[in-house]
Amino acid sequence: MKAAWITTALLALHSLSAARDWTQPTLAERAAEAAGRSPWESAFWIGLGLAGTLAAMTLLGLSLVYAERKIAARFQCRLGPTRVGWRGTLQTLADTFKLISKADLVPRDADRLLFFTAPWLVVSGMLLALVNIPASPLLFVVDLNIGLLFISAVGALSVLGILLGGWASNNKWSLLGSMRAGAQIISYELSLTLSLLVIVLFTGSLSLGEIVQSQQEGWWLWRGHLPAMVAFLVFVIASTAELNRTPFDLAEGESELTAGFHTEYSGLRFALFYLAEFLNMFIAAGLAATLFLGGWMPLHIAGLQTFNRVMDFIPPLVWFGLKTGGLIFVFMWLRWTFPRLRIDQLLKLEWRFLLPLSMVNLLVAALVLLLGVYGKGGPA
Amino acid sequence: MTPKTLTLQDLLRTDFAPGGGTQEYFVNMGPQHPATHGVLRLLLKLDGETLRQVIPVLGYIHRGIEKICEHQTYRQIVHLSDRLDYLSALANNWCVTRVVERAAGIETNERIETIRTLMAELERLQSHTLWWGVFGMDLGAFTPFLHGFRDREELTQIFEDTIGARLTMNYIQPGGLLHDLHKDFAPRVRAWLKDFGTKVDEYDRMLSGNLIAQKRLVDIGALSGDEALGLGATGPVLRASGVPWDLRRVRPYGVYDQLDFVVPVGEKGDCWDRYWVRIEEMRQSLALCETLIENIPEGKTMLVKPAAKIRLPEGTFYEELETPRGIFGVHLHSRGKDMPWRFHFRSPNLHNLWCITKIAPGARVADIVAMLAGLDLIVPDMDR
Amino acid sequence: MAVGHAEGPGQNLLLTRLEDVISWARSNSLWPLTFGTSCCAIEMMMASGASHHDLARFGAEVTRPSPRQADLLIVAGTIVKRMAQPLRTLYEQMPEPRYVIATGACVISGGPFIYHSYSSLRGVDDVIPVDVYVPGCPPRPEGLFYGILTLQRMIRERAGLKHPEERRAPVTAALPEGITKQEIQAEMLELFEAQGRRNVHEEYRRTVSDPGAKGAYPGRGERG
Amino acid sequence: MSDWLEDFIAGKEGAELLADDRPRSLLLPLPALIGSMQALKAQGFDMLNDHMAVDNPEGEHIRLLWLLCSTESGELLRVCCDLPRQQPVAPSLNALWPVAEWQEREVYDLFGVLYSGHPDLRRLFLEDDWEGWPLRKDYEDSFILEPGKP
Repeated sequence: MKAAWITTALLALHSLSAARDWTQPTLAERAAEAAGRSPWESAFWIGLGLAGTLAAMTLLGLSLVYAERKIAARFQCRLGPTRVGWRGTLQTLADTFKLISKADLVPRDADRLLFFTAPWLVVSGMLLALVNIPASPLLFVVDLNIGLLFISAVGALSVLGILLGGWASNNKWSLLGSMRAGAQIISYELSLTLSLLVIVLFTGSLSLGEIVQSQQEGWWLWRGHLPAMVAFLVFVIASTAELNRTPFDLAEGESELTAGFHTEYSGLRFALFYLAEFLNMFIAAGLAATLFLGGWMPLHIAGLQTFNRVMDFIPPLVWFGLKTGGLIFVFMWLRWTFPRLRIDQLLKLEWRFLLPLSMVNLLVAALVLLLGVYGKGGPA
Repeated sequence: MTPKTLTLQDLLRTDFAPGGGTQEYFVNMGPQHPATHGVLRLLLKLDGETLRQVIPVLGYIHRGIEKICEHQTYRQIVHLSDRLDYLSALANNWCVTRVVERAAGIETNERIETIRTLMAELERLQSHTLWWGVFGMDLGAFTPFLHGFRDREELTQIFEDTIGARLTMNYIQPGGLLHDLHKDFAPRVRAWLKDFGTKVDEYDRMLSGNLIAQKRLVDIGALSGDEALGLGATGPVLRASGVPWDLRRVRPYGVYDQLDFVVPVGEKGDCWDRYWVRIEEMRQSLALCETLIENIPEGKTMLVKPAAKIRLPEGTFYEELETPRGIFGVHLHSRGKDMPWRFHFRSPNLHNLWCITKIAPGARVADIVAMLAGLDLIVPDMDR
Repeated sequence: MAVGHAEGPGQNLLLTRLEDVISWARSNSLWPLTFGTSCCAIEMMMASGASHHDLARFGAEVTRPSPRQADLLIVAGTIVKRMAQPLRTLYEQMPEPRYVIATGACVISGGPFIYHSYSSLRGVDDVIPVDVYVPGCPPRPEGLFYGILTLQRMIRERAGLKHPEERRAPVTAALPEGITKQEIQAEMLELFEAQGRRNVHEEYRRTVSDPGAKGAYPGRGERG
Repeated sequence: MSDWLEDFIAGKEGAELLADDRPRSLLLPLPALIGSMQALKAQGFDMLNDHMAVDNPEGEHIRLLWLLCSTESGELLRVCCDLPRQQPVAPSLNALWPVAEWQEREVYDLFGVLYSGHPDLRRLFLEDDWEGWPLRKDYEDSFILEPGKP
């Protein structure tokens, strides 16, 4: 009986992973295709995409916050939440319910319209970026041909939200925090985009689906030689800064600015900021995994046929999860290890070091591309 | 002509900053702010992120201890001294005890003095571990906070074995000690000291060697030796500025005259020097404790009847000693009763606080947090 | 928070369920404000911060520096006249439902500063309403835990949605429902494991297996 | 040890050595205060360790005490000065030791001693509108609770 279950499960897994023709249509394409035949079918696909994204957002938010608290606890020789649910798994759910059911406070002198808009702006930017991330060939809401450009564009919406929130709160600490966040995010956006451009150069496409497929023969991290590695490092540093996480968490800087730009936010709106922070981390990690680590592609090592077969058997979603999870762990590791930079040091790091580095790196990448020395060896 | 008195309102004037043309503004840091470790309130005059002026506003925990002391017997005052600088409660107890013992002419024996010295050194370690943890947290690294507290907790339990209290000790009393040592005291302290030796190195690996931490500390808030003396700074703050002024060495009390230790002295007096001096003091205290725990002589631990009323002769008496934060002094003005006429504490934290008004202008908002952490202030001790 | 009354079994089952869920959520997610004035604050930090006690187990380690995001105000340390106004402001800045735990003798009655002081308040309940009092000078971290567990139970037992302003007389808490002593002991062992404190761990195991052991942890032996 | 201090007060009218030793105490008349302090600082007393006041209602004066410390010789010296209780005005030592600014604010706050030449004479601990000087012996406040009295 047991054996039968295991075989069925393995077969099911295999059928998921056996979707090896990588031209699977995305949900958006299915909807467009269906639109000609029946509007209902089209609506079904659109609804599925929306519901899927929202569900993923909630689930990811809950589990990431839980993971962060547990991981932090382990770094600090503690246990973390243990009481609510099995080993504290329902802790974040309780937090969410509590935050939603808190009283709705708006400071008297706040700019009400902006105060209400800010958290939704942050979340909607994050949501728009999330639909682009290819989690597996089957779980792909939309594959825009300008996917990368779109993600960096809507990612910038969160800056606007933070600036508005800090301004609308009518609190000096909030304002200081949001101004810091503005200066920081706008600066680091430059080297972030430049490091993305390296991969765009290599693949010749802005579509995330195509970028994943271009890595069939090897992850860009290895195939791209030095420029890709440098770009990966710059990407990780710059996205930590974009995420406002330690060592770049100046916008919130608990010990300096009480709670930074969201000092005056409570209840649901604070929960949205909190959610956006964690989902942005997922997006950054997912993007890094997609661009540099082959997305949902399994790990292949040239010459080891049996090994590669076994790797093929693991479903793409698991691969994507593993890679993204690893990067998220790195982000959390950084957060619970490093002290915080000062604002002038932070800007110096970007303008005097990272920006020149990534510019030179882009030129080197172009050179590598011209000479055609990339594309061989390494794990794929 | 009577001198003019001011109120806080008179100071709240902003201006356009010279050169830049931007307007200055005031921000309240505290009384509820995570960086001020309690209820210290700093009024910051800022130009953008640059500090122009710092106005400390005290009194949010002014409990009038000096007034209360005038109505307490000398034994009761010991327990009030716990609640000043609660992280150096034993040192405060000891200082009050010393001034009462000298005024009453009580001589103590070698065992009492050795245990007092040992306890004071252990408490210095305990206080510095807490400082290190909070220091890390102020710089934005949360993990050191928990590691510091982890090591502190162990020592707290050792204290609790003997003293029966975790924080407000009330252990060193006029005439001796409240209790003798617990029978597990020596083995537990030995085990802890052995363990803690590796922990100090861990602290170094975790925070001292961190590039970001060094960038945040080196050359921030430099204070020269003369300035520090003029501002009344004592303890690690003064020693970081290059003045080797340590009462344990200059005017030894307890059994410090029989002990061999180095007084760490900084060079520039910046935040890094203050950090380094304290880390080095931990190592020195560790060595001192290792020596002391092996050399506790036999003898009685209480030389006067605990219930006896202490009546002091008329006069003004003063004693001071070196707590983890600097010189703690006690003025006692007696009129021959069993309660003092006037009792005054010289607070090390109050004097160290004024350094912030000197070193902060021109720095950034983030720097003031590093400076406050480097000065290691305990607010109830300032306000009394 | 005008939610209809749900009285008696069978009536408005959905709302009753919702109330249960929300009380469960509120009781399990008490985020304290980082607020402390003196000695009790250190013991509070020992409880919330120190890995040895780990307030995170109850989901209350998310200390928020901003009152807007906090649910629980732990008044730790003496409150003097000058601090009364800021404290009241802090309390009013917290969104409902908000809870207050008064720790230590000073905030309960004035403690050692009750007589002859011209500035110490004699009990913080002159300024803000208090839900749970935790005595001690300062109370041990375990005492604070007891206070928090008591508060959790109070939240679960009262109809918070119907009457958010209602304050009830304190109730006493034993072990939390559904949790046995063995589970707590196992958790403590795991905690020591996480700290890498073998000696303490072994000592504790000895105590657990043989409660009568001499010099049993933590420091409950007779004085020498 | 004792010689320099006796020489020091020899030329000053009204100055006397007090009986308290450890630290040795010196009583100076108000007019000679600033000059003597300047001389003492020049002699190596580079640290103003503490400043306090003692109320003396029977003598109708408030005694101010300064504690000086020399980091070279390690010597402590207490300097005292009596002020009338009704209108206590003392010169500020702010120019000699910057820390005096705040120590004097504390004494002003608790005893109501005014300092001439002080740049920022505000209350240190209590609110600006507090009435009375709490550490004076005749301070009365209905807020104060005493044991045995309701």
